[in-house]
Order: sequence, then structure tokens, then C-alpha cells
Amino acid sequence: MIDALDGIDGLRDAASMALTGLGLAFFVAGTLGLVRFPDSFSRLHALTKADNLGLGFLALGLALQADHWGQVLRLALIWGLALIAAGIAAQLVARAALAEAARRRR
Amino acid sequence: MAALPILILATALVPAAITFFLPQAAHGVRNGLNLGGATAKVALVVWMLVEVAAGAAFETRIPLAPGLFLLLRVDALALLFLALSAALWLLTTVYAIAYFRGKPDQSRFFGFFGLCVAATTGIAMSGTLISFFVFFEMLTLATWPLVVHKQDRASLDAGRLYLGCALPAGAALLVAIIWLESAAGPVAFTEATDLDALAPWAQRAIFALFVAGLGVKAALVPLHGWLPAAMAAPAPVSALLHAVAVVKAGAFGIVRVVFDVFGIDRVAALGVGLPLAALASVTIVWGSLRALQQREIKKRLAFSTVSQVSYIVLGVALIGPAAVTGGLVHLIHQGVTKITLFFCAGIYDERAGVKRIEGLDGLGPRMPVTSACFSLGALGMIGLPPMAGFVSKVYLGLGGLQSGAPWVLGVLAVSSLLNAAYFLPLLYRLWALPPAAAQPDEQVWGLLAPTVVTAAAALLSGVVAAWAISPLGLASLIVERDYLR
Amino acid sequence: MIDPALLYGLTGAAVVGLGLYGFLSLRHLLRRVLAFNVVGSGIFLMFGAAGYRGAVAEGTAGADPVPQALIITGIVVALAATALAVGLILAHARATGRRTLPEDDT
Amino acid sequence: MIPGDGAGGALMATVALPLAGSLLAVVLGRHGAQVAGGVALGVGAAVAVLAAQVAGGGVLRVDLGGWAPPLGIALMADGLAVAFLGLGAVVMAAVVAQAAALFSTRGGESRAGYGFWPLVMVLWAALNLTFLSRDLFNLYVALELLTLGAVALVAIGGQAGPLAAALRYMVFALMGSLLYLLGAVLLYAAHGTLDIDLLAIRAQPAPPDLVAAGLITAGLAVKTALFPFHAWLPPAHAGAPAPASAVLSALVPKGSFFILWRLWFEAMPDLAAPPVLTLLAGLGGAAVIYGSALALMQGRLKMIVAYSTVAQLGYLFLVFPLAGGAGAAQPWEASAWTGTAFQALSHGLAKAAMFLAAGLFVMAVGHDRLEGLRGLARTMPMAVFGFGLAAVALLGLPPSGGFTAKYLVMTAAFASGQVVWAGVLVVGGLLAAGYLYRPMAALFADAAPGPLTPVPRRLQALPLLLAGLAIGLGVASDAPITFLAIGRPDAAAEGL
Amino acid sequence: MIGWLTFVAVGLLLSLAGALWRVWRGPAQADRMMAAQLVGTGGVGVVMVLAALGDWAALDVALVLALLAAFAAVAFVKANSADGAGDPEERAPDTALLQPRAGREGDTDRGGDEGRSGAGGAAP
Amino acid sequence: MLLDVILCGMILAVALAAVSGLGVFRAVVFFVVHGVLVSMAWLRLDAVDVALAEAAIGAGLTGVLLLSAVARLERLAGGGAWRQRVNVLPAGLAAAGVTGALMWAFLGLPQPAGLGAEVAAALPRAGVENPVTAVLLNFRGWDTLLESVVLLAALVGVWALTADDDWGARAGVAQHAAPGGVLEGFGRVLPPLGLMVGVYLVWAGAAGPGGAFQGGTVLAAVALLLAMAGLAPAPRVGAPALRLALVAGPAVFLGVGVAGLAWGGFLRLPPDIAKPLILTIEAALTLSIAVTLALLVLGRPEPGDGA
Repeated sequence: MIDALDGIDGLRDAASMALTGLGLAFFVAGTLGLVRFPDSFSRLHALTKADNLGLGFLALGLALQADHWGQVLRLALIWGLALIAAGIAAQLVARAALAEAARRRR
Repeated sequence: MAALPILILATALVPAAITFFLPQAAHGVRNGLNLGGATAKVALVVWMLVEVAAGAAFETRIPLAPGLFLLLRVDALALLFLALSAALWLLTTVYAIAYFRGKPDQSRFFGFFGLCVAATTGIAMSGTLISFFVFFEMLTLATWPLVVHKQDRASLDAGRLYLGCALPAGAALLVAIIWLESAAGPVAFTEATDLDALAPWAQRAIFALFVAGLGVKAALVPLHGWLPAAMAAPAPVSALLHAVAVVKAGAFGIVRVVFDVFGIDRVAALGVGLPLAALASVTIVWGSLRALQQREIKKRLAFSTVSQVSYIVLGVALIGPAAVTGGLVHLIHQGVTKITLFFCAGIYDERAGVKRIEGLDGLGPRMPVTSACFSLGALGMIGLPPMAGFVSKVYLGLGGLQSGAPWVLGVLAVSSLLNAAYFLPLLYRLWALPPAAAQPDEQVWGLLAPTVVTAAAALLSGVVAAWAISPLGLASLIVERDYLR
Repeated sequence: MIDPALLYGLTGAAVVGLGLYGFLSLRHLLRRVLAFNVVGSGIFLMFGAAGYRGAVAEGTAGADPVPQALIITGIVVALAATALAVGLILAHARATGRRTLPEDDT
Repeated sequence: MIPGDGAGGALMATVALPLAGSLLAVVLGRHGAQVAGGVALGVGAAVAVLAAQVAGGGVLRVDLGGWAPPLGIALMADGLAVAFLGLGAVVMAAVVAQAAALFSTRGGESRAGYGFWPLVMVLWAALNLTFLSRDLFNLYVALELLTLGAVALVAIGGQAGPLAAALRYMVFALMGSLLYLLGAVLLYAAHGTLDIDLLAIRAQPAPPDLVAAGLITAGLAVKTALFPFHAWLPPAHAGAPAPASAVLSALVPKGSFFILWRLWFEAMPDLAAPPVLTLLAGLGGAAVIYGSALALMQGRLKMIVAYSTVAQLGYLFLVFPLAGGAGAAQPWEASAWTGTAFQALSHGLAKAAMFLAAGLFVMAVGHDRLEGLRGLARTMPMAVFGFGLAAVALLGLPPSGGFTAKYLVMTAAFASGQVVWAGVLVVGGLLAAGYLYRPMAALFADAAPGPLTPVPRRLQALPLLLAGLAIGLGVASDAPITFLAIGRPDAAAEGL
Repeated sequence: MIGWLTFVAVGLLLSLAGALWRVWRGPAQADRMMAAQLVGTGGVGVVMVLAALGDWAALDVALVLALLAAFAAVAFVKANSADGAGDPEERAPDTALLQPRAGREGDTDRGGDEGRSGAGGAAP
Repeated sequence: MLLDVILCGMILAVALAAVSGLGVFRAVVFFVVHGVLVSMAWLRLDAVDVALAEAAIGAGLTGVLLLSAVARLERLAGGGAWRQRVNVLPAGLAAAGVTGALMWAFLGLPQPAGLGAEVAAALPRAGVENPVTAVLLNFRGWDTLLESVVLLAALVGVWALTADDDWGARAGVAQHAAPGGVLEGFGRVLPPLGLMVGVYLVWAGAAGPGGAFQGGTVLAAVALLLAMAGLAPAPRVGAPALRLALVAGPAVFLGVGVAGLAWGGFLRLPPDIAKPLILTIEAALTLSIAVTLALLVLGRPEPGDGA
């Protein structure tokens, strides 16, 4: 699809590498948070960051590698879906965690 | 002609099958069917007798599997047993109809009764070992519902003991047959079987298995326990067990095994005849001793059967012509004699409520016909001339001498003495002692008539033993023609 | 250099072993059903790896499609069995208050 | 052999009709019984046509979709398969007749009435397929279908006991499925085919084949309730409603055994090693003794009959070392193989008769404890007689199919000098007499049973009919034996 | 590029391994669920990278994973609501429960599903 | 290569975690994770179709099914004592034995003998370009037909566990959610997207990875979400339309199979009309699979269990 020049290609690869690297970093950070943070809610916080941003950067980086618009579209869709899913899951799980804590308290 | 054996089988089988589905109240149909069947069978057997005498042969094959078939074949030996069972079936049916008047479960009884007779007929006509086995096991099964017919505790216990003995016996028989046939191929009674593929020890083991398998039904000591217990069954069933079907099937089977499976030469060569004769002798004496101890009439008769049936086995085991003739003729003689006794015991029980020998006191004059028949039977059992039993014992004794086993005479003497010891007191009680009970009524012709006929037969077959058409004549014919070549 | 087909095949075999161990040793019924599913996935992995061998060896495009089709069928069948088993476990628990088979109680 | 043309119609109908029936029953709900009745008639006709085709034209083979193995799936009807299809048709017809009375849907659709019909027809389709299919994976799907249907039928009673029994069954069955699947997968990986006939050419004594054979054998042994994997069977078979029990006991274990049988005799006869064969038969023998001994100790009729199934299935495994031991003196060959087929057929008929009779007793008395059955011989003579005839067949007494089976197998045992297996047959027969005597004695006891629910006579005729067929199988063994020889594998006569 | 993408995939996988530790450790059920959520999202990431590495058709797998990612969480919260069929939002949370560190109280996953030692005792 | 080694290591670790430890909940969560990892493995093994199925079923529906079941079970089960594990040693030995045998067998596999070439040769006559779909719906369509019946049978089995009085009620426990809440919002947003993805997967299956099972599973998830968000009540088990939907797939498949008799044999699909036939079958199958799977996860009708 995007096959004009070697320079652009090299540039594209570099950008792609940077973006995916950033995505990876967010994931690692999220995992670190999940592992290291002391309680459920702060861990949840770490998780949502990693989900949303990490995946976003990854998708962006990979989109540069795509050779078909359909693939870019799908990458976007995936990111969108993940965004919704992660947000909703985080909300729900947090509330469930609250309820769970409440149950334990009684 | 080939259909004749099937027809004979059908005379018992078809009425039985229909009877099962008849309601209790259908007395007329049921009695008609059974009597009709029995009569037809007698007629067919007589016809067959005539034909066989004229040299005809009857043979029918019913395929079971490729290479495996039920062979129904009538030779003289088969005819002997066939004639006995046909005649006694008719009489027992008459007796049973009278005996069961007003009692429940008649359809079931007559159904299984018919099956029993069909099985016995099949045993008589079996031409191969496997056919024999099929009918032999059928007999076991069909007899059980008859033994437990009263459905009371004693009957059920007797039934359990019966099956407990008969089923392992069947298994032993099956093992013997298959062991033999796996080496020698299917065994037909007409053809000499080549057993040389088997080692002599294996042949002896197979023979022992055969004796064990058949010995249960023939009530050889120590396999006889079920027979006395089975006297809990109704009188017609006892008659069937002791005279017509079950013990005779066992004895008949031993005859077949000795003559038609192994052959007398091989039996002699293997040295298994003598042990069998010894076993039979032990049974004869032991049965008599035990009979002496019994205070119940039917039980005494039952142990007497244990003793008497072994005469047949003894005769066959001794192998000599006279002994074999004696054994074979005893098949008939014991049958008619013992059935008479059981018929009488049934009448005493039914009409006078007498079960134990003490109750016989003074019954003779009051139940003269029954008691006369009973006395004839008892004398026949003892072997008093000119009764049938006498003829058998004479031939057996002769046979013992012929076969170089003079000790047989001793056995016969002891046995006869013991017979006398347990029968004569009964006769004494019947005729000599004063009555203890009120006047009973023996006037049920359905019970009396068959009894009289069998008693007469027991007397006649002794009296006319010298005639060619007597049982003795037939037995001699079989021996001369078929076994001593 | 390890052949990936071999790697996944042996992993599959090991997963089968782990699942089998769980299936045989665990008594909690839901966990046994779960272990059943683990065994199933191990079997499929082995099968898939075996089918992939051909692709590696011949250098043709794509792995053998027949194992793939069979695996899809197998996954669906396993799901059906799992659903019925779960239904039974719940009905059993409702009737008896147990999580295990009666003979597995102390 | 006829290629996959229109001649496969009757063959396919034996599977497709019950499948279609189950779909229809799912939709129609209340009319499941009528649908099943129609399917029973249809399958009966199809089996009859198929039997005529096979008898006339030999083995019939159909490549489904026109794709020949290894790409496609083949179904094959040989004498053995058709005989078992016939067994299924007969038993199912009787079961449908009894179940129609039991699961009456008059007055609206009920849970059990709705569930029973689709499940039983699905099970039937799966069973028929296990007899016909030549493809190991297709057989796996059939086995799963069979198992799910069977487990659900056990649970349909709904109480705690049956539910636990169904769960236990499920656990064992899942285990068996996994092992079987592992084996099938290995065979495909090694040979690129799942077709039994192609495997017969390609199998070799190499590690994958040996492991696969072992796994499949173990898996199928679990599903066939071979000792020591038998513990699930009795409570499951006893816990199901009687018509379902009849199907479960008479037919379902035959499906898995059938595959095992085909595998060893047709797919990989050359892989059989004597120790394996002896092990299988040894476990079978242990099942005979142990199952019978436990049957002796049961106090409930259905439990006795169910434990008897454990024992009777044990006999089937004697075929492995005994095949080929017919002996030169015998007029027939493959006697153990044929005898085993007879054992399976006769047991199927007799066991179905027993469970249907037991169902009628339960219907009349309300339970199946032995002491409550006392005296039923007077009130339900036909059913009791049917039960008794079935007992005769189970005992292997002449003239029954069980006797023919015992005769053939025992002949093979003696002819091949492996007398110990003959001992198993004898002891098993005597033990069977022991455990079947107890219900018979109870039924014949002189006691007035309590208040009875009347049982229609036409239902009483069903067990009698089935038991009569089990006897008839022995009386007329000639035709079935000849029929079973159609397409019989060589290993059946030559031994493994 | 292939080398880099492989590196990214390996890195993502390793980071998922960290999340697995949280699934194991808990302590609350919610913690395990969250960690699983992270594995799911990370899995979507890995699959995307794998798609770029080889067959772009694999994106469909990522799509399905992303679509179904929240399902487990939904099932979890539904099953853990008051009657097993509700939603944690239905009842206003008790303000007393909103105190910080409420979730950090031992392993709440061991309440119901731990083998209780009876006569036979629980295996380790 | 390193990637594969790490992936395999993680799969093993997760499988180990799923069968060890005390907590059921934890085990189930590990199983869900296992599904995700295995679907990656499928991609590595060049089996995108399987990866899709694994992602949708292994990681998706089975997880949902088990997660719901864990909570339900704890609610239902009393406090009776029970043992976590028995027969550890025999089980370990058996498992180790089987594993060893499998590895031995796998290492001893002869030269690859797959059917890739045969499938490729027959593909032009199959009606679809995706070889996996060709195997599923044409070469081995019989398996697939039966598999759809397996699902149906399992559902009938689950329904048969209903309490007698509940027969005819709505499937599963009555679901409800806070009006206007997050869950309900999710239930409104996701279904349109899910529907699109599901239909896309079925449609794509003819040429590329995808197919009725994968698409049907996604659609089932959508339906489940609608039910769980309280937006659409589960159907009644007696509803005629529901029952028709359940049997549509197998019925159409069976019907096409029988029609094949006219073309010379059961399940024959003439090459020139194979594609439309397969698409018809797939459409019907998708509907049935979606409905069946959703109902399987919902479970037997239990109206009494709700609010």
C-alpha cells in the first residue's frame, strides 16, 4: 500500500518501532503496577492505563506496517473494542471488588 | 417319515405352549389339550414301534448352526425310553387332572408339565450329544417351576437345591461335551467317535465329567441330595421326577455315554466301568439305608428311588450282555413300579391326609384299591417273583457273574434285604394294624385308574417277561442288536 | 534450533499429562471438568503440531487443514460436554449440597 | 462392493431417520412418542432392506459426499454391523412402546416427557453410526453423541441418586473420550488417515501405533465398563427410568465395544501381542466374576440386572485371545468371533427384556426392592415369564442365543488349549444362576403383593417378546451365523 | 523489522507472565479477574503483533479476543452479585465500604472453595 | 523461536496452575488465560481458524460458563466436608506414564503424512476456497452435521435437568441489571459491533479463516450479553420460534444431505452449486449454533433463583 520510497519505508519502520516500543513499555508498566501496587483499586488503575494506551500505541505502530486499509480499519476496531471492554470491565470489577470487600467486612 | 419325531415332540410342546396362555377357568380346553396330546403321543409311539419293528428308521435334522444341528433319531434304545415316557405321561396326566381339581395355577402347571415331557421326549430321541444337552437343560428349567409349584417355603427350598445341583451338573456336562467335541468334532450317537486325539487321562476326565453331570439327575451318591428334598412338590410332579423324566434322563444319559459316546470297548480299556459300577453299588446300598430311616412316606420312596435308579447304572457299568439287559429293563420296571407307589402316596395324602408312615395303620381295608396297588409296587421294588423287579435283579445278578464281578450278587442281596426292611413294615401297617382314623373315601377314579394301570403293568411285565414284546424282550433286542454286535 | 512443531507437540503432550493428573486427582467436580478441558486443549495442540509438521517439511503454504477442521469440531464437542457436565454439577449440588461425588466425601 | 451410489439410501436411513426424528421431537415436544414410533418403523424397514442388500450383494460401502477416504468418511455395512443394527431396531422398538406409556404427554408437555424422546433418538442415531462408520474421528463424534445422550437419560430421573450416577458416568465417559481421541489423533499424525481400512494397510508396530492402540483400547474399555472401570455402570443403569435403562444396558456399551472390536480385528490385527490379549481377556474374566459376585449382594432388582451387565460385558473380551481357536475338528471357523457376536446380540435382547420387565414391576409395585416383588408371578405372569426366559438366555442355557455364544466360545477355548477361559464361562454361568435365582425366587414366592397399579397386558408382552427373540436366536442360529460371516475380517478366523 | 516485532511480542509475553503471577497470588477474586483482563488485552496485543509478523488474517483473532475480553468480567460480576443474576450497581454502595485499602484483606478467594479437612483431611 | 519457547513455557505454567492449588475460582481464571495463550499458539502453528475457535470458545464461552458455575455452585453447595485431592500418587504416575508414552509416540512419528495435497487437489470441486471450511462442510461434512447435533443434544440434556415445575419457563436464571448503569450501557454498545463481527466471520469463512462455528460463537456471546445486561429476557424453552432456530442448522444440513441422494449419494454437493449450498448450510448452522451455545451457557430454566 505505502510503497513509495525506501526512505519513507525506513522512516515508517522507525516510527513503527518507536510506537510499538512505547506500547510495550506501557504494558510492562501496567504489569509492574499490577504486580507491585498494594491494593485492588490502585492495581485497577495501573491496568486500565496499560490496556488503553499500550494497546493504542501498539495498534498505531502496527498500522504503519499494514499493507491494506482493511487491516488498519480492523486494528482501529480492535483498539476501540478493547477500550470499551477494558473501561467497562474495570468499572464492573471495581464495584464487584467493593461488594466483595463489603461482604467480607460483615 | 422324517416328520414323525417332530410330530412326537409337538404332541407335548404344542399343548404346553397353548396351555400357558389359557386362563385358569378354561378347564375343559386345558384338559382336552393335554389328554389329547398325551393320547396322540401314545398312538404315534405305537405306530413308530410297529414301523421300527418292521425295520424303518426315523431321523430328523434341525439345523442350529453351520455344521451343528439337532438330530432327532429313533433307535431301539430311544424307543424304549420313548414308550415309557409316552405311556406314563398319559397316565400321569389323567392323575394330575384329578389331583389338581380346584387348585390354583393349573395353566402354569400343565404348561411346564408339557414342556418337561417334551424335553424328556427330546432326550430319548436325541441323536447327538449336543441335542441331548439341549433337551437335558430344557428339562432342568422346565422342572423347576413344577418343583416350586406350591410356592411354599419347603418347595422353594427344594427348588433352590434342585437348581443348585442341576445347573452345575449341566455346566459339567457342557464342559465334557465341548472338551470332547473340540478334539473329536460333533459326536453323533450312530457313528463311532474317534477319541484318540485325546490323551487317556483326558478321556477319563471327560468320562468323570459326564458321570458327574448326568449323575446329579440320576441321583448317584453323593449327588442325590436334591431328590428327597423335591418330594415337597405335588404328587404328579414326584411321579414325573422319579419315574418318567428327570432321574430317568440321567440314567438314560449314562447309558448313551457308555454305549454310544465311548463305546463299551473303550470304557473297558479306560478302566472306568468298574469304578462306575462301584459308585452305583454304593448308591444302591446307601439309598436303601437312608430310606430305612425315613418316617415320611414320600421321603422313604424318594430314597428308594436313589437306590433303585442306580440298578440301571450298575447294569450298564458292568457291560456284560445280561447285566446291560437287566439295567435297561429296569429303566422300565423301576418306572412303572415307582410311579405306582407315588400315585398311591399322593392318594393317601389327598384323600386321607396321611403323610407319615404311622398314618398308614389300618388303611388297607379302608382304601383297598390304593393299598393293593401300593402293596404290589412295594413287592415289585423288593424284587419278589413274579414282579417286574425280580426280573431286573435276576439279570443284574447274572450279569455280575458274567462280567466277573460276583460281588454284585452281594450288593443285590443286601439291597433286597434292605428293600424288604423298609417296605414290609408299611404293608404290615396297612393290612395288619387297626385303623387310627375315620373312614376315608378313595373313590376318585381319576386318581385310581392310572394307579391301577401302572400296578398292573408292574405285575404284568414281570409275568410275561418271557414274551418278545415285553420290556425284557425289547431290552434284550436292543442289547443283541446294537451293543454286543 | 528446535523444530517448532516438535516444541508444540511436546508441550501438548505435557499439557495432556497435567490435565490428566488434575482430572484423576481432583475431587471438586468443576475442577475435574476444567481439567478435562485442559487435557482436550493439550490433545488439540499435539494434533495441530503434528499437522504443522507437514507444512514445515514440505515448505508448502499452510498446515494440513484436516487436523484443523477436526480440532474445531473437537473444541465444539468439548464445549457441549462441558456445558452438560456443568448443568449436572449444578443440579447435583442443588439436590445434595455437594461439590463432589458422594464417594469422594470424607 | 457397491460404490457410494443410490444403494446407500437404506444404510444412511438407519442413522439419518433417528437424527431427523430427534430434530422433529425437539420442535414438536408433545408428540415425541409418535415421532419415535414413526422412526422405529422407518429404521426397522431400513434395516430389513439393508439386510437384504447385504445378504444378496455382500458388504455395502458408502463414501459420504462422494469423497473417498482418506479425504472423506466411509460407512460400511457388513454382516456384523447389520446384525447389531437389527438388535438396536428391535430393542428400540420395544423401548419406544414402553416409554410411550411411561412418558405420556397427555395433559401437556412435561420435562421428562420432552427430554426423553430427542435424547433417545439421538442416542440411537449415534449407536447405529458406531456400527457403520469406518472413520475413527467420526466414531469419536458418534461416541460423544452416544455418551451425552446416555448421561442425560440417566439424569432424567431428577433425584439425587440418578444425578450422582449420571455425574459419575460423565466423569468416566469424559476420561474414555479423551483417551480415545488421543489415540485417534496419533494415528492420523502417523498415517494421515483415520479410515479403518487404510489403517489396516498402513499400521505398523512403531511407537505411535502402539501408543495409539493402547490409548484407544483403554478409552473404549472405560466406556465399555470393563473391570476395573466398571464402577459407574450399575448405579447409572439402575438409576435411569426403565426404558432408558434397557437402552443403556442392552445397547450403549455395545457401541464402544464394537469400535474396540473393529479396531483390533480390522484396523491393526498385526499389532496384537499375546500379553495384551491375555490382559484384556483377564480383565474381562475378572469383570465376569466380580460383577456376578456383586450382583449376588444387591437388594434391588435393577441393581442386580445392572451388575449382571458388568459381568456379561466381560465375556465379550474373551474374544481377543480366543479368536482363531476353532480347531480343525470343527465344522465352522471363527467360532470365538462369532460366539462373541452372539453373546452381544443375545445379551442385548435379554437385558432389554429384563429391564423392561423390571420397569413393569416398578410400575406395579412402586419400587424394585426384591422383598416387594414377592408373588408377582401370579399377578403378572407374562412379564415374569419374560424375565425368566431372559434369565435363561443370560445363563447361556440351551436353546438360547446365549447358549450358542457359550458353545462357540468354549469350543474355541478348548480347541486352542486355553481352558482357563472356559473356566470363566462355567463359573460365570453358575454365578449368574445364583444372582438371577434370587429375583426369580422372589417373584415365585407365595405372598400376596401389596396394592398394585395395574399394568396393561400389551406392555407385559414386550419383555416376553424380546426374551423370546433371545431364545429364538439360539434355536435358529444357522441363519445369523451365516449372515455374520458376510465381510468377516480374516483375523476373525486366523486369530490375532 | 521482523526481529523488532518478535522482540515486542516476547516482551509482551513476558509482561503477561508478570500478570499471571497476580492471578496466582490474588488475593481478592477481583485481583485475579483484573489480572486476567490484562492477559486478555495483552493477548490482543500479542496477536496483533503476530498478525504483523505473519498472516494478517490473524487480526480476526485479535478482534474476537477483544470483543469477548469483557465477557469474563461481566460473567464474573453478575455471578458475584447478590442473587447471582444482578449487577453491582443495583444497590448504592455503602459509604463505609469506600474506605481505602478495603480490598486488601487476606485471600478472599479461599472462602468457599477450599477443601475443608474432614476425617480424611485436605491434601496440601 | 524464543517466542515459541516462552509461549510454550507459559502454556505449561498456566496449565499447571489450572490443575493445582486450592481455589476453584483461581483455577477457572487460569483456564481463561490458558485459552488466550493457546489461541496464540494456534497462530504460531499456522492455524488461524483454530485460533479463532479457541479464542471464541476456549477463552470466551467456556470461561463464562465456568465462572458463572463457580459462583452458583458455592451458593448451592452446603458446608459438607470434602477432600480436595485423592490418589495423588497413582494419578501422578498415570499422568506421567501417558505423557511419556505420548512424547515417545510423537518423537517416533514417521514422515509427515497429512492430507494437505489431497485437500488442495479436491479444493476446486469443494465450492469454497478456505481448505478448513472445505473439510468441515464438504469433505467431512458428516462430522460437522453430527457435531451440531451434539450441541443440540447437550442442550436438551441440560434442559432435562430442570425442576418439573419450572418447565416452560425462561432459560437460565432471570437476569437483571441497574437501569442506565454501566452494564446496561455495555449491553447497548457492544451488540451491534458483535453482530457485525459475527456475520463477518461467517462470510469470511468461505475464502479465509472463519466460519459458522466461530461466527456463531460470537453471536452467542452477543445474545448472552443482551440477556445479562437485562435488555432482552432469555426465551422460554417452549417457544416454537426458539425450537425452530435450534434445529434449523442440523435440519438444513440433513436436508441437503438427503437431497444429495438425488446427486448420487448422501451429502453430495455438486461442484457447480456447492458454494450456495454450503453458504445456505452455514447460515442456518450459524443461527442454530448461536442460539444453542447461548442457551447452553444460560443453563436450565430457574425462575425461582432470580430476584
